[in-house]
Amino acid sequence: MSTAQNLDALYQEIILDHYKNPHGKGLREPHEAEVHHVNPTCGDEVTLRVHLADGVVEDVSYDALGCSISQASASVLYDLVVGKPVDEALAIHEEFLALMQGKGEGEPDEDVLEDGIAFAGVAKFPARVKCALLSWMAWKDATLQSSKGSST
Amino acid sequence: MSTAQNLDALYQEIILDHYKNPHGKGLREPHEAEVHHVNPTCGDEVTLRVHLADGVVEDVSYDALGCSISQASASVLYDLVVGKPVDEALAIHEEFLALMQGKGEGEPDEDVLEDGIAFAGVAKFPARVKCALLSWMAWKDATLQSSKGSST
Amino acid sequence: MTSPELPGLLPELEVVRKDFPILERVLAGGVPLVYLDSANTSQKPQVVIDAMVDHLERHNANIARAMHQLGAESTVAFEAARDKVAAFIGAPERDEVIFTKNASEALNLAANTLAWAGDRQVGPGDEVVITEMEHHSNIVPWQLLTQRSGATLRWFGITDDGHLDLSTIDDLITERTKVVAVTWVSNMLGTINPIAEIARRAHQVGALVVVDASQAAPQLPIDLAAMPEDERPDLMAFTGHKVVGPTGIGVLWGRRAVLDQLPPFLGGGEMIETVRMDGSTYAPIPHKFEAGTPPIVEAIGLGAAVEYLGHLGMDAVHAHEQAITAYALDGLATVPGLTILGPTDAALRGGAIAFEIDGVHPHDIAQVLDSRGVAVRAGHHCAKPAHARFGVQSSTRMSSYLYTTPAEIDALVDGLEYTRSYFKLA
Amino acid sequence: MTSPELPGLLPELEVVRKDFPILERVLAGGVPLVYLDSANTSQKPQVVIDAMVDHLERHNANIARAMHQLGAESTVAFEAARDKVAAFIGAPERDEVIFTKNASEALNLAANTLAWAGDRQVGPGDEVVITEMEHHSNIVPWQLLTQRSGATLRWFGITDDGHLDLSTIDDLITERTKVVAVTWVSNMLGTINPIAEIARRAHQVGALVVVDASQAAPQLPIDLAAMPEDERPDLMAFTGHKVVGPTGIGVLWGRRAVLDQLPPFLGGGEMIETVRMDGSTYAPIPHKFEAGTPPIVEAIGLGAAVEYLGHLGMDAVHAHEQAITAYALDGLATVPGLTILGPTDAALRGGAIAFEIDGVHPHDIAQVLDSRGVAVRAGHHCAKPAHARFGVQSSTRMSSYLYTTPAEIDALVDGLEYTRSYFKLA
Ligand SMILES: Cc1ncc(COP(=O)(O)O)c(C=O)c1O
Ligand SMILES: Cc1ncc(COP(=O)(O)O)c(C=O)c1O
Repeated sequence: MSTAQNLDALYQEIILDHYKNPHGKGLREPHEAEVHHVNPTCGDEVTLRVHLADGVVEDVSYDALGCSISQASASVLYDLVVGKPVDEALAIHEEFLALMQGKGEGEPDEDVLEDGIAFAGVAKFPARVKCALLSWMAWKDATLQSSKGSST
Repeated sequence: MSTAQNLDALYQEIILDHYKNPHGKGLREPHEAEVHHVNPTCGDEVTLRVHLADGVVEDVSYDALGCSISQASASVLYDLVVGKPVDEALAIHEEFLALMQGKGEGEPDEDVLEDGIAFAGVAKFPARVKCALLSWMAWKDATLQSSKGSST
Repeated sequence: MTSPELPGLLPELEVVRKDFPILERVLAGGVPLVYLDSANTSQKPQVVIDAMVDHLERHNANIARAMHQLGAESTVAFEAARDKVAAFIGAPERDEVIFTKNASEALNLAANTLAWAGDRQVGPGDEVVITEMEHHSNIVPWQLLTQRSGATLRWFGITDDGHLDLSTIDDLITERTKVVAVTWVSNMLGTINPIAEIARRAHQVGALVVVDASQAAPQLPIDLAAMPEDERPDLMAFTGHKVVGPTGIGVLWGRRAVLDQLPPFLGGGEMIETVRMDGSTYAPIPHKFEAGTPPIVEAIGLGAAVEYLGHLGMDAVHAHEQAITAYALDGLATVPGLTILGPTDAALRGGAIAFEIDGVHPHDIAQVLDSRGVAVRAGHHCAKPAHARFGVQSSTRMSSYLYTTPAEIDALVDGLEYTRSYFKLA
Repeated sequence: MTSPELPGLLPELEVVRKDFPILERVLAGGVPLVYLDSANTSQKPQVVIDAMVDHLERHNANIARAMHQLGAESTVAFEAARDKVAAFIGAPERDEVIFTKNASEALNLAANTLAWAGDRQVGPGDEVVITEMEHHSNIVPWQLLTQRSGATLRWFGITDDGHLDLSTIDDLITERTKVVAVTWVSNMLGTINPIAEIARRAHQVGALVVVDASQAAPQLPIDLAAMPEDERPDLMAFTGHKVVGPTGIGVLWGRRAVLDQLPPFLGGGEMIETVRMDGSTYAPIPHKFEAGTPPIVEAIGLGAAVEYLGHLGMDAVHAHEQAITAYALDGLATVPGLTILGPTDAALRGGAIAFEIDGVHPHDIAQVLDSRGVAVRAGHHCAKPAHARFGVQSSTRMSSYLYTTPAEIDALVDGLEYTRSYFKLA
């Protein structure tokens, strides 16, 4: 349900800030895996690369076309996972996923999700959950691909 | 609409008599054309032959599987067209068709249709009109085929 | 109508009947409706009609694509219907439920996609096995597939007492067999087929098992997830209008792995991932097979329908059907000159009972019954080969459902007596 | 809402609006619904809903096959719906009207049957011509056909101002062309295409002309019989839910001679003449292409829908659409940073208007509008190639219909101003 109040819950300042000034945007070398994900409903797209080294997420670089929610979420993803051990990053991913799928009932843990807690309002808009998850799904896909790549 | 009264209008004695004792039934030689028609809804079938000579319907012979209406109508067809000039027989066909498609409003001409007027009640039962017309349509088809055949 | 006390009848049958507005219908000449044509299409409870009306009057919007409130409501209702259908058949995964327009489209979807390049493509030398007791909708698609692909069509015959002749199974199902398509319950003979046994054999040779559940879904509790995997169909079809739902909606359930292997059927709308002029990629199931705007209000109606059946309990519905069928078989046995086509043990059959009466054509029987308000079907019931097997062209068929009372069966039997006297049979 | 006096508006617009129950809907936060997503799906007048309810509550039965009173009533109602649809499009023959489940199925029916043996079969060396502004439902079927048959797919491009680029027509439509498939009105750009001119050229080379009338049928008066034969499409598709009818029903109209040449599409049910295990023969049109139980209650709803449009008069509906569209184009032009994709002359276009606003993504625009009750569509509207042509991935689209008021357009324009300020655009 979309009213003026929860419009503000959706478009929190933090989200709009990330949207205007996305962190980590652009495609960079080196990378072990690159994926391209699409939201078939609206056409939003992300191309995303990961660079892992010694079990740590060294870099996540991306080029994204999409709405404020999907752009801001890629920026927050970058902040949250770069520099973290892969295991820890995957745990953050789980936490973010749970928040998004909680229909707005979830209690986000600010220590884990930092700016990501601003997305709590998005969970109340089923049509927008996919926007918030686009880059996160791409990141997980790329991470699994590159972990597989490195273990062979 | 089917009530006890118009059930009797449908199943007139004449129709039931023709049904029990069909005239002209069986496939005979000679014939110039043979056709096979099916009512796809119920599966009723007729195989029908015509023998024309000098522009006259010399014989109509048939083998039919079907309900009382379709059987009786083949029998009445036999009575009405055999021995008649083809043109006249086709005119009778027109008259019968008009009666059947008149939704029960038509005024049948007994001089032309003889026992065929008993089918006036059938026209009130849209689902049964096809039954009454099965052999008549087959006859017209066969007659046109054999006229074509003879003119070449 | 007062009903004799039969064990197995639905509790509070008269209350259940009140759910179905059409059962109050009075026909020409003031006679009440006795609807015994439910295998053809079932009647609809008020709750199904109301769910559709509420959607059309308050929530109507296109789905998936629309982001506004009506669009969100419509999408949620449509996908909730998928969940309800998945629960109704015990689908292992809800995304394995594909909405089609009817059972026929579901079966054609299977047969049509098997013709095109893909892991399961059927070609020359391959064989497709069906049975002589199928509905045309489970015959013609396979004829088209085999004719068009150069494969061979083979089939199980029927025994004199109306069962599948399984004596030929090892001859019919071989390593050449790519597909075995069989009806769970026959719409003409009423026979319940041993689909578990057939599926086991078919799976041994790696064949795809397609089950037509059009007559099974209305009557039998179905729990796909609970079936042993080798006995579970790979694809299963049924139709909305026979399970107290609306027309315009059917279901193809398929094992994910199989659906993933099949190429797309119809193209367009939301079945895509991306479209460029020089080529497209496709969405995952279920959307891959749902081209264009789906039957939205129909899916919502079907959801309400299977929920309604769930509240009654499919075990209770099945017990009711069996009680009525046994009562009907007994009643019909009292009519002189009447022969039943198909099994005569109610425990082994569904609720469709086709019969002949010596000396009266099925059309004429149906017509006389109709003048007394009794609605049955006369003809080949879209099962010409099964009729041909018994040397008949057509038959009369009565078919009951959860709202049928023993008194309605009495009305049928009385009507048949009357028919005999009307046509002056000794 | 009080409406400015615009010439061309439907007389008694407020009374007409009362026919549509959903227009009374109040959304979250107590805001009234402003429905501007009619190109996606139209809303339904009470008379359509009532026709469906009356059928389900009083006349429901399967058609054709059932000989009892309900069956006869249902069959008459279904076939009367075909007559009404035939009258709506001026079909030369009522039997040329085929009921499908939506426009997508109708277009796929055409593309799919052209793949199989028959007088019109498409094969290697043959060419199929479409356009860059098609809906996915008129692209993907032809991609599948050409990929599967070894034929070549070619297409018209789009000019900068949103028209078809016909300068390449003689290069595109040649003696190799077997099919030309084109939309009458674009669902994204709004463009009305010169289908008469394209049909003339296509017919000169003997190609089949397929017209997607999904957006034309709701808005333009169509009289097929009145068209010169060389300008008349051979096949034409549209969809029920966009002409104030229900979902689950679409229409393929086809010239009898062409439909007779096409092999069957889906098999089963009443599309047969006779079925034997070793082969079947098929019924004449329309039944040949209507496998299985058709969408009966949906056809009846569609019949009521086109009758409703007929009572309003399609000329009046078209004039209303043009008046509203012109008013909307003017209003949108006042919004800073707003660019319209497609023609900007209301006389040359349909009522769907796609646009961009510099600095705000279409999703975000639609979201803010939704919070004010204004329902528009954001995304690619199933026309990715047309978006790609203009270098965008998605757009916002408003689309009006016969019940749209100028005040609703004002609400949209106000909402867009608010959106700009919400996202702090200068
Ligand atoms: C131009 C056009 N063609 C085809 C379609 C497909 O219609 P449907 O989704 O009802 O099959 C649509 C609407 O979605 C359309 O706008
Ligand atoms: C056994 C069986 N299969 C398939 C069908 C086809 O169902 P529909 O006509 O809804 O496609 C029917 C009913 O007509 C049936 O009884």
